[in-house]
Amino acid sequence: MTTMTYADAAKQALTEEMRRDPTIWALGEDLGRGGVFGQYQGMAEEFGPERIADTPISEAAILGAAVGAAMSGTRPVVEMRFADFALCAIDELVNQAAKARYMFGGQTKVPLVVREPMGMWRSSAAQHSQSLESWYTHIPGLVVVCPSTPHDNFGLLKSSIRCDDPVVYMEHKNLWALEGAVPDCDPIPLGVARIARTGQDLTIVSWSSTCHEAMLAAVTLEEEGLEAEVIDLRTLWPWDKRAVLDSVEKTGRLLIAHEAVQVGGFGAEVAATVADRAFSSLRAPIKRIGAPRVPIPYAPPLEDLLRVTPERIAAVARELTR
Amino acid sequence: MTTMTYADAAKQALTEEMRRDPTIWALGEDLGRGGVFGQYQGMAEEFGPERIADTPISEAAILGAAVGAAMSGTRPVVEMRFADFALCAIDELVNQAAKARYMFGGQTKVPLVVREPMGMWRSSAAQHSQSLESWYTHIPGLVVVCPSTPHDNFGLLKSSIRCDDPVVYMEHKNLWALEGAVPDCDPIPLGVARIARTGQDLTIVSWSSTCHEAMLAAVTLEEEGLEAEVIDLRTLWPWDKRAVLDSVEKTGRLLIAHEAVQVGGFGAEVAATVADRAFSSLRAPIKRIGAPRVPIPYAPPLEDLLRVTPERIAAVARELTR
Amino acid sequence: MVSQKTTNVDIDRLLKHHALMWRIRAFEEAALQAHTEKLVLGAIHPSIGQEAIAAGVCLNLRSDDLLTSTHRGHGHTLAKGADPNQMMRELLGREGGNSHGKGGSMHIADFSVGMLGANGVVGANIHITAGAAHAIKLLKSDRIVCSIFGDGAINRGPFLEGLNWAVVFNLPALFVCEDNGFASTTSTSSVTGGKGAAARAEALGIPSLTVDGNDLISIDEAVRSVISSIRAGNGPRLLVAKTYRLSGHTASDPDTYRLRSEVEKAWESDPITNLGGVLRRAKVDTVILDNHESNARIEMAAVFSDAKAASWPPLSRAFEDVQDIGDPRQEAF
Amino acid sequence: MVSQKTTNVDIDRLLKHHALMWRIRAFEEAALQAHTEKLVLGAIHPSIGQEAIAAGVCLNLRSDDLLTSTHRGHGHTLAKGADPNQMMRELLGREGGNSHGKGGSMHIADFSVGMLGANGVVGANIHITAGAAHAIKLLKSDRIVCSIFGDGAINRGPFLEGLNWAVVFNLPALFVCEDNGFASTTSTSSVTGGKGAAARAEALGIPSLTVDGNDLISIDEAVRSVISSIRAGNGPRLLVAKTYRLSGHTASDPDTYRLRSEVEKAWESDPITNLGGVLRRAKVDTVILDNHESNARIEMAAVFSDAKAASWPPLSRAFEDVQDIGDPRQEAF
Ligand SMILES: Cc1ncc(C[n+]2csc(CCOP(=O)(O)OP(=O)(O)O)c2C)c(N)n1
Ligand SMILES: Cc1ncc(C[n+]2csc(CCOP(=O)(O)OP(=O)(O)O)c2C)c(N)n1
Ligand SMILES: [Mg+2]
Ligand SMILES: [Mg+2]
Repeated sequence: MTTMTYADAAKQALTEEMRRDPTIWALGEDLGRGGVFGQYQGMAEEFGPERIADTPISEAAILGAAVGAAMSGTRPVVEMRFADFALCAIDELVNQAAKARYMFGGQTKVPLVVREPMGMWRSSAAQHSQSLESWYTHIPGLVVVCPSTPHDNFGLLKSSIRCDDPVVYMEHKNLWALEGAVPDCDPIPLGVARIARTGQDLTIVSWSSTCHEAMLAAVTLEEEGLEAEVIDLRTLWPWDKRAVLDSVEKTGRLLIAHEAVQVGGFGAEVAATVADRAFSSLRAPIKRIGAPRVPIPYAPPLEDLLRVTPERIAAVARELTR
Repeated sequence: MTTMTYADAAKQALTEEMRRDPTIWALGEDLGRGGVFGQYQGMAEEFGPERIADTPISEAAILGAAVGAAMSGTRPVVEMRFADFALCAIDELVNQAAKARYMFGGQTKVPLVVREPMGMWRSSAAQHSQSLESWYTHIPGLVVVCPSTPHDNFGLLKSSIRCDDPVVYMEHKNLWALEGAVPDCDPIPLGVARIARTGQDLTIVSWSSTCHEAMLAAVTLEEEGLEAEVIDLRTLWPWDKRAVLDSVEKTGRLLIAHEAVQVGGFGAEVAATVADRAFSSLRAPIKRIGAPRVPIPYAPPLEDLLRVTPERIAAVARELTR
Repeated sequence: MVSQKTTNVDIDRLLKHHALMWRIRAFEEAALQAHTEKLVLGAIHPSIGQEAIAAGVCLNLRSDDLLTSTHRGHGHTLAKGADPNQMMRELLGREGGNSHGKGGSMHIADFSVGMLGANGVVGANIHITAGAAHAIKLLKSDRIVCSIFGDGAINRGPFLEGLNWAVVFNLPALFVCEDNGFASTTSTSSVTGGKGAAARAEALGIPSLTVDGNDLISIDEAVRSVISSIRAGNGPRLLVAKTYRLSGHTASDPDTYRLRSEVEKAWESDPITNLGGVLRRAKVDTVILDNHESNARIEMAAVFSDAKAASWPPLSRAFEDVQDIGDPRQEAF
Repeated sequence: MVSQKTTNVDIDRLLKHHALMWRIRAFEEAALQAHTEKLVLGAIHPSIGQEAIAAGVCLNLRSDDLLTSTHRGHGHTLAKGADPNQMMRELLGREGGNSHGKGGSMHIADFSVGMLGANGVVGANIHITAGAAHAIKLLKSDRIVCSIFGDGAINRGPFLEGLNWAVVFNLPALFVCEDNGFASTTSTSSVTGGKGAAARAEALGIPSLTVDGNDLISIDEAVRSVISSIRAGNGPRLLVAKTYRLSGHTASDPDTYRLRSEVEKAWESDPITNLGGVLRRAKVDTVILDNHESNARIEMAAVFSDAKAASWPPLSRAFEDVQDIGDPRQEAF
């Protein structure tokens, strides 16, 4: 058990995995000098430039080459720098990585991890702030992971690296410096939610950075006598339907909070699933809180307006339980 | 009023608009010889190679150039050939076209139409069959249109061309040859659903090709004494919430059917919205029918297994109304 | 453009090529027939007229070398050693196909012979090639990876990004551009700036060689020398093979964008006829050459019958091989 | 590498350049100061050391010519004629910024002077340039479009696709590569195959010219001649300007990947000092030159104060200018 940052937890996980398995390698821009967020700091010194590979600014080639390398006996960990830049490599991710195993009838697998740092990060504006996790949940073949704590970033990255499927691994940029306990633990299984807090009165489902807002909201609500159950999905595909359905069967009320644009966000999938499978347990409308359908603005006050805050979550929770 | 195919209706609309406004031009691969589905047949003869422009196989440049051209006094109509190939141009569509107006504080607009022929088309396999309309609904700045009839393909394409926003215009490949009446009509407004059939017992929401399956299901259900209201959304952003909510308030039952993968599909957004805003009217769980989370296989019997058929729709409708 | 260099060539080697080219031709004809009979409903892109490239390139690859291809990949796959029975079953979407009928023509692949797949996205195989070569280098193997693509593909980003990648990491990759002058209905010269693939590759630091793609002997020699350089660790190479697509772009292409006279003229440089002529002039018994043709046709007729008779894949196949975690057999929705 | 060519040059013209370069320098320093004071919280990419390119290129553009830029776009925007007050307000996210504070540094744009935007995606402006030039051609205007990008951008697909596009359609486009040797912390020579931008453009059929990017006189001359060719309808051109980024990649870059001595040495070729030297040798009164510096600093100090004092954009701005159809002011969810 050690305390470390979210960034270091990932570095620790990757380092341990690379020591264990010589076929694992990381590739991306500026990794040799530690990566833009320092997530690879010192790794080139330990593993050398072949396994911590500096690439040209060629997102499409980075991801496309990773597909070929994953089909040929290695396990690439791809760094996309900002999730937004992965949009330069969508054919490679969606038409190639995700489909190769199926199109080729199981003749190959594509064991790669694509790290896509996501989300708002002060004044990064429209092309450096997006949360597009719901896109990947829609693509057969992809696994989608959104860790919210240092512990999860350690354990889920390990599982993602060991997974034989292409995994879209989305770390939230605002969490890099978050400190937390990381027990000496086994990999954390993909697809299992974390019940961050139990409660009887309503269920709040969230993931990534927004979990922390949900937890803050839950504290406020508790002071008002409302017990919220907070579920951190951690993995969006596969997602832990059982945990959510069980919770809603208990509380009868569901609120889903995420940073991404609400329209077409993964909250819709959670809501739709519950509106089908736990309909009879529902005692109130299902509520979602996400960003308005607006690109992320640069100016801090405008940016803040789009955020999902503990206050917004608590307000909707109150409405739900009224 | 004339009878024409879905493909010809679009050609007619584009032709009329190009005659009206000399700043409109179309660009894409093989357009000079009519386009791969014949949707541009004869147009190069009328408008010349400058306005029906043959391009290199450079999807990213096609879309990216259209952004620059749209910001500089012309109205490009971009042909992507297959929606799947637009995945080679996602940065251009999502980071550039959709965001330019906002990032630049309204200094510019990006009036372009991206035609993305979508959906299953016999044995086209995983890279030529996708329905990714839900992705675009999640992106602020984009308008998303999915016409299902020749009439709509005529009127909605006209409106899309006249629209000052980037429009993702998704024609279904299986509908090219569909014939139907096209009245001499004004453009059809974007964002207004078509009530394809009225009914009291349940609401079926759909769009694109699947509307036709829904209508067939409704005929079967009628024979069994069930009156389904079938709503063709036509535009997915903005979508006609009022039409759907009104219908569900009347019927109390909602089924959403679409060809796309169900997980993360736009059906989830419709379901989630109704589970919030029409909760008290609901008399049954909300049901969705979409494709399983599986790439599209090539072999006909496997491909058929993934389809949303009238039988599947009718079966779920029966279940809902039991 | 027929090669006259018959000195120093190994007749047995040429016979092998000749037989293989006929097998590819006969396979493509059977595939076209399957399309006519509506046994293949999706797109088929025949490589008729381009067989010398498939043969000349792939017969120089070791069986553990790797290969990626395009939409027009039947010939390459067969030449790399795939079983035509499995291939034809794949084209017909049947059980016993390389990919259980789940990929079809545009995704033909046989990993057991190092054929990592055709691709439905023009140019996408270039990156995959770079990555496979990267893996090979990391694993310190002496294999090489070959990527075949068309002249239309050189206008997509991967041509720059993937070739640059191969140079930067000094990878064992052989890039082959099948320059047939067309991309679907469009003459590539009308949409290609500069002098084409070779000049672009040179500018990226990749030595390149242009050969007559209808002259098996030239290709064979060029590929052999280029591969030995690549295998020696000298980094990537590009080969541009000038050729002509004698069939339509797809099986259903009315081919109205080319003059009939142009196509007829091109038949005079049919690569199989070319090589046959060389062999005849080298006094090879005509019966042997004719047998190549007839054996190939017999073989592929049997292949076609076998595929026709094969059953559909069981429906459960639809849900297999998607992924391990989040497997649709557990949760499809 | 200081140009000695002072004959035939128009001193007034050089003075204009000199003043502009100082204004850019002073603007960048104010922007860095704003970052230090935490008035700018996002990334800032200063162009210190590269001012000769901005000036030499943009002063040769007509005010109705168009320009696109990269993440490092302040200098280009200012040189194209944008108002520094509006720009600084934009950097500080204030009302009165060019984009009402919604874009910030990486999206700096002033359409009123033909500056169509910086871009947060490396290379993305190349396609936009090709398209703007395409529109200009369709509209039969005699304007031209200039695209400035870095040496890192030439490894992305748009360099190939966009430049090829410009050749194929014979467009009035000037591509300018600011070759400062680095892409963030990475030396571009380590990730670039072949001889770089000029060779690649030539291979695509675009004549190119390489100049010392720290020598304003060379750039000015090169750009002038190249633009007249482009405006005459001769198609696109590439200019490669060799330079050095004297500041860090961003305002918060510790810049540990370059030797201090290397950076210090590079300061000796500071383009402003270079041009100042030329002018001094041409007997221009030193006071005039010094005034350029002090005036620029005074101007930008005022610009900075103005921006600091400016109010935030009203919150309603967040919902404006997204789209007409499906406007979030009507439906945001
Ligand atoms: C990215 C992409 N764009 C367009 C297509 C449609 N398409 C399939 S084959 C083809 C022509 C390819 O030409 P070339 O690369 O020369 O290969 P050839 O067909 O001549 O063998 C096109 C445009 C595609 N498959 N992928
Ligand atoms: C597609 C993409 N990949 C990565 C980045 C991150 N990034 C921002 S600037 C930069 C370096 C660019 O180098 P260069 O093009 O030489 O321009 P310079 O910074 O030297 O002016 C990188 C990698 C990005 N913005 N876009
Ligand atoms: Mg070709
Ligand atoms: Mg640079």
